[in-house]
Amino acid sequence: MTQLVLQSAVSGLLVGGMYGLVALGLALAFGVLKVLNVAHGELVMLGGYAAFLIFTERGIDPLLSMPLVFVVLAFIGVVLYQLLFRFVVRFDIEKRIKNSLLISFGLVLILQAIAVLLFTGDDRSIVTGYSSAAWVVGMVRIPWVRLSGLVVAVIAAVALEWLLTRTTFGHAVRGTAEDWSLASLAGVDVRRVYMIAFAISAGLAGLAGSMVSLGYSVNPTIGLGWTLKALVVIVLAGLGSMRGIVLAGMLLGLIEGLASVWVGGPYRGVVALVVFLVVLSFRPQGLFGRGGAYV
Amino acid sequence: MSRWVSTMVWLLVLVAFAALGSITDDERLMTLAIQTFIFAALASSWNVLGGFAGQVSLGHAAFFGLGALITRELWLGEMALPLAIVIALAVTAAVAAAVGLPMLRFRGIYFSVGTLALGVAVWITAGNVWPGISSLPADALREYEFTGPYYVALGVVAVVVAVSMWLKRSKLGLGMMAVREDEEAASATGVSALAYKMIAFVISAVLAALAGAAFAFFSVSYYPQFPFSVVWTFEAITIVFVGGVGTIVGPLVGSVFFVVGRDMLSSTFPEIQVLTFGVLFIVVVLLLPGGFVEAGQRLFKLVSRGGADQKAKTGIRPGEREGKEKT
Amino acid sequence: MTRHKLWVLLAVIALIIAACGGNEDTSDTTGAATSTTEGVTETTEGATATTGAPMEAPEAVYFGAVVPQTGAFAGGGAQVVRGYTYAVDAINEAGGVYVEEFDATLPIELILRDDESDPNKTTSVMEELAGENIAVYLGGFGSPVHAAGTAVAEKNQIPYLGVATALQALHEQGYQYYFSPFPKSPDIAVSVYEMLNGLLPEGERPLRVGIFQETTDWGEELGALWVEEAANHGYEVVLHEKYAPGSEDFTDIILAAQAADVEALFSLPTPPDGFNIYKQMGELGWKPPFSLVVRAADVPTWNDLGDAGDGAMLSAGWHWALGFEGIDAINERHIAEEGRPADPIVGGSYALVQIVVDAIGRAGTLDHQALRDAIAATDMDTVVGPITFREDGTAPIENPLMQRQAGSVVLVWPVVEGEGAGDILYPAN
Amino acid sequence: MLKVEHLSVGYDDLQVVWDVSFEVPAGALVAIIGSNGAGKTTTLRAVMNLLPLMGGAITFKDEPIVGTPTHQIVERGLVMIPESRATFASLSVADNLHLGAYTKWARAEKKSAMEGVYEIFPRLAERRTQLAGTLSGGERQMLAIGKALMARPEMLVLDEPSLGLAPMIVEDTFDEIRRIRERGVSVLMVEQHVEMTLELVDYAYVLELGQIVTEGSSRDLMTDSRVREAYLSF
Repeated sequence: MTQLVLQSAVSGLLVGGMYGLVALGLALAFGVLKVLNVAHGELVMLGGYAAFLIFTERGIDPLLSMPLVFVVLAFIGVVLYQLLFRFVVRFDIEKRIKNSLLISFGLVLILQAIAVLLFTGDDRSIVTGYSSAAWVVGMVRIPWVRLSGLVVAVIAAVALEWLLTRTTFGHAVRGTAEDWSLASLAGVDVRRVYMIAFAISAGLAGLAGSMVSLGYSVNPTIGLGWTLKALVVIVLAGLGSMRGIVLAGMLLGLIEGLASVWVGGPYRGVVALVVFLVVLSFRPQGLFGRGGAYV
Repeated sequence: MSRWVSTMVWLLVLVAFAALGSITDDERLMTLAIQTFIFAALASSWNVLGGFAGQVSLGHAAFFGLGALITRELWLGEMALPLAIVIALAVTAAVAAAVGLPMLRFRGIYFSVGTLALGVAVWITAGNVWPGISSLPADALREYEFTGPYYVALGVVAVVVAVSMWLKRSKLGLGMMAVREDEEAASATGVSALAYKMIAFVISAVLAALAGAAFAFFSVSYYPQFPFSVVWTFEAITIVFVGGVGTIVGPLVGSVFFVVGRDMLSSTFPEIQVLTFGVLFIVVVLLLPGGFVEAGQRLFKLVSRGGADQKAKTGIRPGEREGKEKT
Repeated sequence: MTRHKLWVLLAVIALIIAACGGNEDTSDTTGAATSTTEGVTETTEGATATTGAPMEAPEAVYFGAVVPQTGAFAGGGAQVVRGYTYAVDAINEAGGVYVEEFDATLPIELILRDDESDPNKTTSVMEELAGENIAVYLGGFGSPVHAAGTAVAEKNQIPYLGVATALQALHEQGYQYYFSPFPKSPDIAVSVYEMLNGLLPEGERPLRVGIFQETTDWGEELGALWVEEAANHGYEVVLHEKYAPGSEDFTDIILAAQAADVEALFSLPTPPDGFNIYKQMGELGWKPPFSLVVRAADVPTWNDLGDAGDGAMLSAGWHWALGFEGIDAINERHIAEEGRPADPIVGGSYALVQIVVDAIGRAGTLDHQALRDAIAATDMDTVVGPITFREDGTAPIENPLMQRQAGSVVLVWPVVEGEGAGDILYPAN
Repeated sequence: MLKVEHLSVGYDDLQVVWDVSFEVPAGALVAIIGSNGAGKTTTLRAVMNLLPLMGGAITFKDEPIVGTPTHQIVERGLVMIPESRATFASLSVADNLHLGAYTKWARAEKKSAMEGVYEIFPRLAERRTQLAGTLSGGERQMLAIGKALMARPEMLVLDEPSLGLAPMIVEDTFDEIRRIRERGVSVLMVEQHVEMTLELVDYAYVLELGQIVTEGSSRDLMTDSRVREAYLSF
């Protein structure tokens, strides 16, 4: 029994790392542009297909092709920003959330339809030499493919943190996130910051996509599932804050893992959501956030 | 004078649709009409909470599903439809009151994500508890008639619109709009924000359950989990914002655009129907941030400015706005 | 304010009437005015739209096929479409089908619609097709879409033939218009034990059975039958785990199976769950010696799993190695177009078209009621073997079992000589 | 340096500023005085292109800047300190200053500019790593001015620098503005403290209900009867 509990907990943390990685991009887009991109899961899906194609056509392992996938998705992010979100950021904050919700809902339909036209509806997954390799620590097996998801998440979070705190561009991004008009008065080209931030957000979705196609599977309809998890994670971590996202993701994964042991498989999702609501009611600004309950 | 005229207009429309119900028995048209009514009722019910009281709920489908589930189970269990609907509404009201209190402690985006989490949890539970398909019995299927569901759906949308209109003009509605505009200011002037939000939450839930009941009576066969799906909430919100949030007519116009538009698209380009609908939808949102109603008003203002002399004849003040555009 | 409301509402009415004008031509309604009663009426009597029987022949016989081409069942749906297309092309090349009523040989035309693997889309698309003057409905892939479709077919009283669906419950609703010459849950449950007892000697059988049951109607039906038949064939169910379709992590049930030392694991996952379960099994380093993965393993992309998925048994209802008449032609075209012998579901869907064409020949008319009776009286040889229908629309048919061996699908049960058949790969781990 | 002619500005269909013209010669210290709601802030936001114009022309160093993106205006050396929330609360004092020197022109001498600011405002040096949100009102004003100086402006625009500050701190702030002007930076200041402002500036315009009612050198305005009644206590 203890092996089951330990293994479920570890597996929960690993999948939680993935939730964190997906949520990282969403948090950046929401934190900086105040845009809620419900189609973020679809960007993860496209990243998964990109990694899959690079693997099958060129034989490059997804862990190595990640930089390329990041660039490809970042480019898609720039295109989407110029076509759609450029207009949304002209509104004031409240209207931005409403309109970005609507527009990204339309985007979900479009990206899914394009994915079906390009890749058909089948499930695809990357199976590598080390797919079933795992570390055995005591009674617990830690599969490499799932561990790599967590490792990539942590590295991405640290890199983002370094970018935001140590570089001038990072200051501009954080300044824009807090008050875009003040940032423009400091000489920051807010439009460019928005575009680059959105591109990075899409790139992070690409990284998550690579890990999803390595550790799980990809088909045109997986987007919304990942978006919902990411949404829960960013609120759990405290809206607007770009710190503690991966930790909050791991916590959600841990709760789901343990829930599946005691409450049983069919309700693992439900328990995690209920626990999330309980946490939210005690700490409305989230675990790490500072902002007030009302954004 | 203008309230009497508008009530007459609404009755005229109701009678027109009632007559339409018996003239034609082209099944596809009846199906489209019924779907439009159900979406109009669902969108209007969301509008009560989202449009009037300004609380954007992403878990609205839970009440739509609940209304459908209870009505269907009781009605297929040989209970008379009206009784089944009344019980469904009562249970939904109780559940909404119980759930509303903790949920409404959250504000803004936290309320939205909180209700989303609740909606998904209810959706998963419904799928686990009622896995089997719910189909009408074989003989009832063979004698299936569209007129029954048509009138029920029409009745439902009429009730929902009537309640919305009554609410919007009542003191209760005023309190809700005060909360929407500025919650702190409203509670500062003695308006108990939580009370108004609770009332809006429960009324919105009960009206959604009513729309669910119409869906349960109309549908030939579906999985009970389906009406709980988050897609219904997204579509309802889409209809309200495309039509015009906070207005009475907005959700109605929005549902016609949504149902009729999607149907025409699926028959003209079936393969890329989802793609074209996504693109069309984004274009509408970008070009008409205030929705059709506001666009109509703006268009109307242009026309009326041209026809200033019109005013004398009709005695109706052109260019009066139907309430500001809201979040 | 009122005037502007008037504007908008007139637009609403205009739109409704425009929509009504849009599709007036499709069905000629001999509408009788139903009694107009105000308010809520239970059901009002009224003539349903009966299409008369005009003497001049239509250009073609239309088959309405509602098949998942997107979404979770798209993989299986593609095989169904291929089966229909091959059959329709073959018949049209041979001249088409003779319909005595019009004294003419008409080509068959397949009206294909995608229901996106969503049962609720299936119902709305089938309602649309009802107005397209189709002779029969042809089913898609998977039980949920059929469960929704049967009720619509019954309502519109148009014969509906199902393929790649084993849900027995659909045949216990008293439906007169639903026929499915495809193995059902009872056939699947029995055949797997008969195969194990038939192929493996006494002492070497995987007696410890584990079941991964998804919380769906078919999951419950087949899960219960597997438990019931285990006792009848001398097997012991040591694990019976339930899970909700669509979850990301299956560690808990995999470890429970390992802990219970399961030797034969039965599952019927909705894609992509099957894929994820066996992938995570590979990661956790455990694989049962015998795996029956109903539905999920039918699609070629299962091979992406490599050895984690190798050895999985399929219960896809057909295999080209069965050698029935007509299979060679299918295989020839399939190898030419797809580069591999016929996929398992292609045979089942091909047979549906054969049955309908035969019934039209015997009925001599396209009238739905007559066609239904003709289908019920079917007694013919098809690419899936001899087919007759029971009262409830099911067909007595043996459930063949195949196994994924090194990427290809090998027929293991019933034992048949010749190409494509072979011995069971046991133990698979 | 900065020339504004026939400026009209408003929000949607509500016009606030009607046909305002004023000028800030190079090296001058000019003020626009007026009571609350006179349209002072709206005018400044229009100059910095944070608000769309309804009409009028604006030139800075003889080049038109209407429609130029705000960050390019700053790049050209015209820097504004907004009325309230003039600092980034979520960033540390040091990061605020870093962000102040974001333009290429300013980034070249960021190091020396930083030391200069710390010299002028030693308190900021002490609180270097603290979040700006935790500073007192006065300290935040110092940081706002310091941040603006980091941009090495040729002209500084201040929107009610005295707002919400204790009188003693207002005097320090005004002294600092005088020192900035002495270093050759032209200054345009918008204020409600008419008396103190007139003592500080060379030339001033009086704005009422979105229109310039009178203008003149600070000495003339001090003696102008109307100004005395409306704004001065004696």
